[in-house]
Amino acid sequence: MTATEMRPGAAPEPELAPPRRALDQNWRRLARMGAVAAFVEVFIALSGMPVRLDERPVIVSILSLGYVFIGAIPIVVGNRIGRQVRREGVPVHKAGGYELLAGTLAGAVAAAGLSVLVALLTHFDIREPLVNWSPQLLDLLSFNRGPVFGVLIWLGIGAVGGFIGGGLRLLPARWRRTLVTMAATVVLISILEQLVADLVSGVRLEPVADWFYGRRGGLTHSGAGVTAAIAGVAAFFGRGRLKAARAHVQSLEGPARTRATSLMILLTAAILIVVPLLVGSLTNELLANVGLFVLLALGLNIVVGLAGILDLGYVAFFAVGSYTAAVLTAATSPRINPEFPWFVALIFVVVVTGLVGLFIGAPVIRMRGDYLAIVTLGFGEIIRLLFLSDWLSGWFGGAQGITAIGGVEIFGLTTVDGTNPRGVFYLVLVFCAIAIYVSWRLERSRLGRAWMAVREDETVAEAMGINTVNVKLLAFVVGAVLGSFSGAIFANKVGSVFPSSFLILVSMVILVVVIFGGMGSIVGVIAGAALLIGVLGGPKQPGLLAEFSEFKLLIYGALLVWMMLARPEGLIPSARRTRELHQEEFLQDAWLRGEVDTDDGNGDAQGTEGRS
Amino acid sequence: MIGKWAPRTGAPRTGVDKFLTLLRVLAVGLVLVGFAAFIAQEINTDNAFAQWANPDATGLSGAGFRGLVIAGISQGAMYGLIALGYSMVYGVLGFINFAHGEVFMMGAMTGWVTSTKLAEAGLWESNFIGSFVIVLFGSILVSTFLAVVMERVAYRPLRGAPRLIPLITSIGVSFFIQNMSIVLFGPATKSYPARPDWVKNKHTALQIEGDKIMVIAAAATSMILLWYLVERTKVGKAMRAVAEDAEIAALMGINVNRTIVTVFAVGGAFAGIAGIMWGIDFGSVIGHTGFLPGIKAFSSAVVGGIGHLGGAMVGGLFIGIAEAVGPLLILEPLGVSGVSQLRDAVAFAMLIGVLLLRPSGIFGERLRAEDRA
Amino acid sequence: MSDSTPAVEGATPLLEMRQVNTHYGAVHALKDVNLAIYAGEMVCLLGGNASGKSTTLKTLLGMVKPSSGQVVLDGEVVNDRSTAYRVERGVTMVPENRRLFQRLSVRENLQLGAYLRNDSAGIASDLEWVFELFPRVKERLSQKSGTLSGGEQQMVAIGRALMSRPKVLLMDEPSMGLAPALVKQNFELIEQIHAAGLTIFMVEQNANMALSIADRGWVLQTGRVVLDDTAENLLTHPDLRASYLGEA
Amino acid sequence: MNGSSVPLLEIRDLSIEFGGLKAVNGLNMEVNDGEIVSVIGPNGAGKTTLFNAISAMVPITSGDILFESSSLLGLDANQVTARGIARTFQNVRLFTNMTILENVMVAQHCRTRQGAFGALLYTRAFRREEDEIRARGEEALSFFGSRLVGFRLNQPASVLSYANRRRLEIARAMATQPKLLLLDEPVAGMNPVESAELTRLIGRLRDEWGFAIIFIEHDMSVVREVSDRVIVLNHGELLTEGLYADVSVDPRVVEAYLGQETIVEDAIKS
Repeated sequence: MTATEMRPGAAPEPELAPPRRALDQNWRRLARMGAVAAFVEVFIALSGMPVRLDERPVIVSILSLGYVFIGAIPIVVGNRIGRQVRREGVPVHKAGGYELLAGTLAGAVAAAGLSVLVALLTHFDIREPLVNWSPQLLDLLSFNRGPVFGVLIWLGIGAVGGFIGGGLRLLPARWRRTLVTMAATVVLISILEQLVADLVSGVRLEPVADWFYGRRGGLTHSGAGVTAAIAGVAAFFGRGRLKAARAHVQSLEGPARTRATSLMILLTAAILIVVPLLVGSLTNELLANVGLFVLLALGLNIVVGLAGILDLGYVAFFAVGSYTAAVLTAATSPRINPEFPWFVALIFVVVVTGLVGLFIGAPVIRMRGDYLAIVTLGFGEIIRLLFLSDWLSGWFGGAQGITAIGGVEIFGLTTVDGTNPRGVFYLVLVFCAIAIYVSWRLERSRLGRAWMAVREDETVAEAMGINTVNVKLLAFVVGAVLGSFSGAIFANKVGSVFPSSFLILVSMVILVVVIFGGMGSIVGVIAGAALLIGVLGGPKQPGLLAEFSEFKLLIYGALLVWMMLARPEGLIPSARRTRELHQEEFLQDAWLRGEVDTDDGNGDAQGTEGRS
Repeated sequence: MIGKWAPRTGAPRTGVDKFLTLLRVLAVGLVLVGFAAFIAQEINTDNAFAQWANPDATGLSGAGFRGLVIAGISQGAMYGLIALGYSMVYGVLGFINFAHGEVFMMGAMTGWVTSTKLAEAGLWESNFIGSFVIVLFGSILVSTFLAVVMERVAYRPLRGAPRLIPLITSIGVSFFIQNMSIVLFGPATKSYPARPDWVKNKHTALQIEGDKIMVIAAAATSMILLWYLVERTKVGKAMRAVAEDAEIAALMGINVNRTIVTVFAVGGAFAGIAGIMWGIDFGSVIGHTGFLPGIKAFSSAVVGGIGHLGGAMVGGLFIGIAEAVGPLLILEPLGVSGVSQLRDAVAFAMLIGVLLLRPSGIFGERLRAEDRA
Repeated sequence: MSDSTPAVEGATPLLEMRQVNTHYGAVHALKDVNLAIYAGEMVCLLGGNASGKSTTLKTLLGMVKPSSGQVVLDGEVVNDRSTAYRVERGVTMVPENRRLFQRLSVRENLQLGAYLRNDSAGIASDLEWVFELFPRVKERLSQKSGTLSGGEQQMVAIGRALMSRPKVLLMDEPSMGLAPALVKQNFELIEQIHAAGLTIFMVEQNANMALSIADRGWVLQTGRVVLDDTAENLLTHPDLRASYLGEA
Repeated sequence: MNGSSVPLLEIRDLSIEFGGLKAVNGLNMEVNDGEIVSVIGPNGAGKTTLFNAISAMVPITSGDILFESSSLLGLDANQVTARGIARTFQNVRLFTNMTILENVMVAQHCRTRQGAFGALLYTRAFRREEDEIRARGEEALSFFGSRLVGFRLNQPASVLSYANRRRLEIARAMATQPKLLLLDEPVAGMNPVESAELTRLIGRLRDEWGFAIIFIEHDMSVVREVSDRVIVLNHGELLTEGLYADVSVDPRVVEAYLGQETIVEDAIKS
């Protein structure tokens, strides 16, 4: 039903035209793509990413993450260049010499950027202002064998990479997928090292982990081989089954469908409950952080994804939640310190955030989308500045914040605080479950439909009897309250709150998470948070790739732009979003299946009668 | 849409409206009481009203006040220069180009590179005017180029996409450029070489610093050039036509893409000028420099009435003066301590206040046909 | 190729579509469309909503690129040429709903029509011609065009198109959403400028009205030309009468 | 006019200005229960502005609009709809990414009560109301025959043909359970076959659903066919009103709006 399913591979393979002649290249396109890729290569090299990531091996002594980045680009370009647009009535050519030649050339041009860089690095020194214009970069790029070797080897690597990329198009789809999956899995398993190793050790299999991963990180040769082999076999034989299983579940109706869904939910819940028991505190800390962001993202998702209100100051509610919890539970709070138990404080958190949400929401909710964005951003900043100010420092401690906040006491059974990340994770998990339930139920209600209508056309929604101000305000407040939960847990987990934890940056990161995952899609938002926060890290929290910390915001920015250009509906989109963003494709899809009305004249009657 | 903004005749409104009316009254009241307290304290710090409002207030000397206003004007002129870019792009494409603040930052960054290089060569001290011209051109070049590339790579493919898509994209672009400058140039603060004395000294009867005079002069010149370009040239007519209806403009034989590129280029050039002014006035730049001024400049564009070029400049001056004077004029007399920390908060509060009282800005918006519908 | 006889035997068409296919993304909007418009003709393209009428116009004007086939303007293949180039070579359009630049004055609207021209003498004389055709426009010159009445706007829209001194004028749904008197007046205007020597290609839903003044016509259905005949024959064609003229 | 003492809708001395331009000027009119009134007039005569004013989408300058004897002034658009006035738009504005069923379900917002808590607790009342909303939605859709129901229910409105979009828009307005229906050029862009069918449906809307209807139309065959009364606007003022037969030969109407030819054509057709 979605555009994804229309992509090649899913649709029945169309009849192929004979391959194009190798020399009939679209030279301008080739030069342009090659040049852009070359520019990207040079940029990546000068950003310092390769040097920094060279310390992180993917496969021991063979490949480091630094090279993965600059080495993957020729392959990607080599593959992209051979892409053909599929359109009704236009022939698709079989891949052949054209793709190989185009790939090789484009790859070579891409990597030639690095060759040029090597030459320049040898002859000029502009370390001021470009901080990464360094001998280390030269050594890395020339493999310590001198500039001439460096210039030539990159041309070679580029050509080979491009050849491989182009060559992938010649392979049957099944083999192509298998190869790509193998490569991707090896990199992924290597990136997930901390998690995997911790998990394996948790089930008392430390020797396996030692055998799998090298002492200073990275997969061992045997580890990489085994991973690749398993991935390959799974991809080669498994994909069809997976698809069939999914199709089967989707074809179920009524109680059977409900049963399948509940089973999936139970299974996921079981995994989420068991995994923290197996892994160590470092990984649990990571999981807890991811959980906090999932909670924030779910809250923002209601505001942005369901009601279509682009709130750039969402961090304000995170901050208000944190500070309210801190003031009410901490003995050290400057002005009032009732030292409520956390759960009692939570009631106040909900009330206070709800009121703040109303207070901020009321003036902004009638504004146009983009004004609203900027004004909410302003409010977010104002709230942080107020917490920071000397004026209110008597209440909130100014820049010193509030420290020594106790943990969350759970009905006298146990106390959850920062020293017990597993407990924090479970606590977050409970609140995430609440947030998911709330989003899921509300979306499928009268209110959810009203949000959808407001998102599509506010004027018409108003004319159809929807009090747009009220329903938008409600979305704003519900989102605010969910965000404040995250804040309240955050305060008692970290044990202290400072204004510097609530920069606008946090809002932006949550927004990226929501959009990357897929606006309006609960699963997407969770996946987005897990991937981005878990792997790259949050605004201040390290992820699995701690080496990335200085580049993560750069990557967030690039990902956001790329996502908007290539896949605006996000990683795991909601069906409706896809529709909104790909209306034409959707129409075409429906048309192919004969579901579109084509009544000009009396066609309509045929259209319906043919079906009913 | 009109019905959302303009009040209909007849009184009863919803709860939200009553609340908004209350907010409006409160906002105006706060400003008035603060102002009254300020005047009371100016007359005599011991009078009862001043004592009630803030016993600790010290009042403000005439010279101090003038200094603040002038600083505000020069700051506002920079906001105004940046705001022109926001306003022009909004007028033509209908979205906030969030990344415009970063174009400004890259202008300042380029200025740092060229000015330090010139200082190393000894030219900065010996021939400041000449060096300044070189630096200015360098920044204009880089900012213009960056703005044009941005349009080509990130925004052109999104023409006709739902409204929020290009806005979100521009947030991504902003993130990217900001951090790009950090990874390329390093995270440290970049200091401009020292300015010659006449730039630091005060001139004329009004006792204005040289750099402030430069900023104000640059802004005024830019405004005149821009007005001429938009109102008097063929390119300007093309811009106005594209702003109103791009499809029909194309039908007239106007090259829409080129016109839009021109809009970005002109906006970028102004941001570059603002960047240099910033660098010379404040003497340093870092990767985050662009963010807050960018947001405030956008606020200025909104306050002035988006799409209205004169409005952008007036809005910039308004925000600049408000954030310079507002804390001492209104907040301190009311008994708020540490007011200078709340500068940014005042700027944003002004934006919110103006939008509450006059949702289409001081001069009213000029939007594309489809936005007005 | 065509049942209907062109106005001039053996002449080359002024504007022509040869086997044109146009896609929007994957949507196939025009399928093997052949059209030929000869100098001095008044021809019309009929079709319901979403039949590909506006796509045809956009393809002719270069606002969308055909994926195959040729668009020929005055003997030259203009597939890869910009809209501006085609306008300069003598084709322009009066858009549906007029779409004047509402904030600009009538004078500026007319000037924009001549945006690509540099011969100020020629522009001035064409301006006089427009005033001659529509004396009402002259009275409104400095008024913002958004404040004009519907009929006056229609005149300015046509005048604006004439200012580029076109050889062939495309009209997109000239009767759409207009009051009956205006529709009538509008078609009179079209006949008037046709009489002044302009070739006109009209896209219409109002088949009765269009065929009453056109020489020839085509009928488009889901992107394909299904009928191609003289106006008289089309008016009496049973399929057309059934589906467009409301007679069973 | 069915002789009931109080008109359903009464417009008193209504004026609307946009920046000094008078779109509607001192207009008086009324519409009774169960009446079908058409509004005609040249472009720019203020017809759509009148609709926008009734449905509270533009601010009015002076005058009053009474619905069931109480004023609509000061109400938001949604409150007007809640009072029982629904409308369609000249250039069809559907929620194109919502399904056809959702389009008619969402229109019942102001007739239903369940809020966030009902949805969260999944109460019995909530489920009952959802079922009712759905049933009423399907009822409105089935008014148009088989076109909008069946397998179409769960398809997005964007796949509909133009004529069906117009139909869905009317169904959506019906779903708000109005007393008065405002249709803005309901047959614009339809071919004669379709518009003849829709004309019959407009009659049935009054007879079977009991709506009073005001519609704007340029197609005189529709106006002639179904309207009880015709109101002619020109330059924002009431030019004349009355039966179609009388209005259509009124020389002022002919001059300002119809044009000589139309009458002749009309005569030939009928």
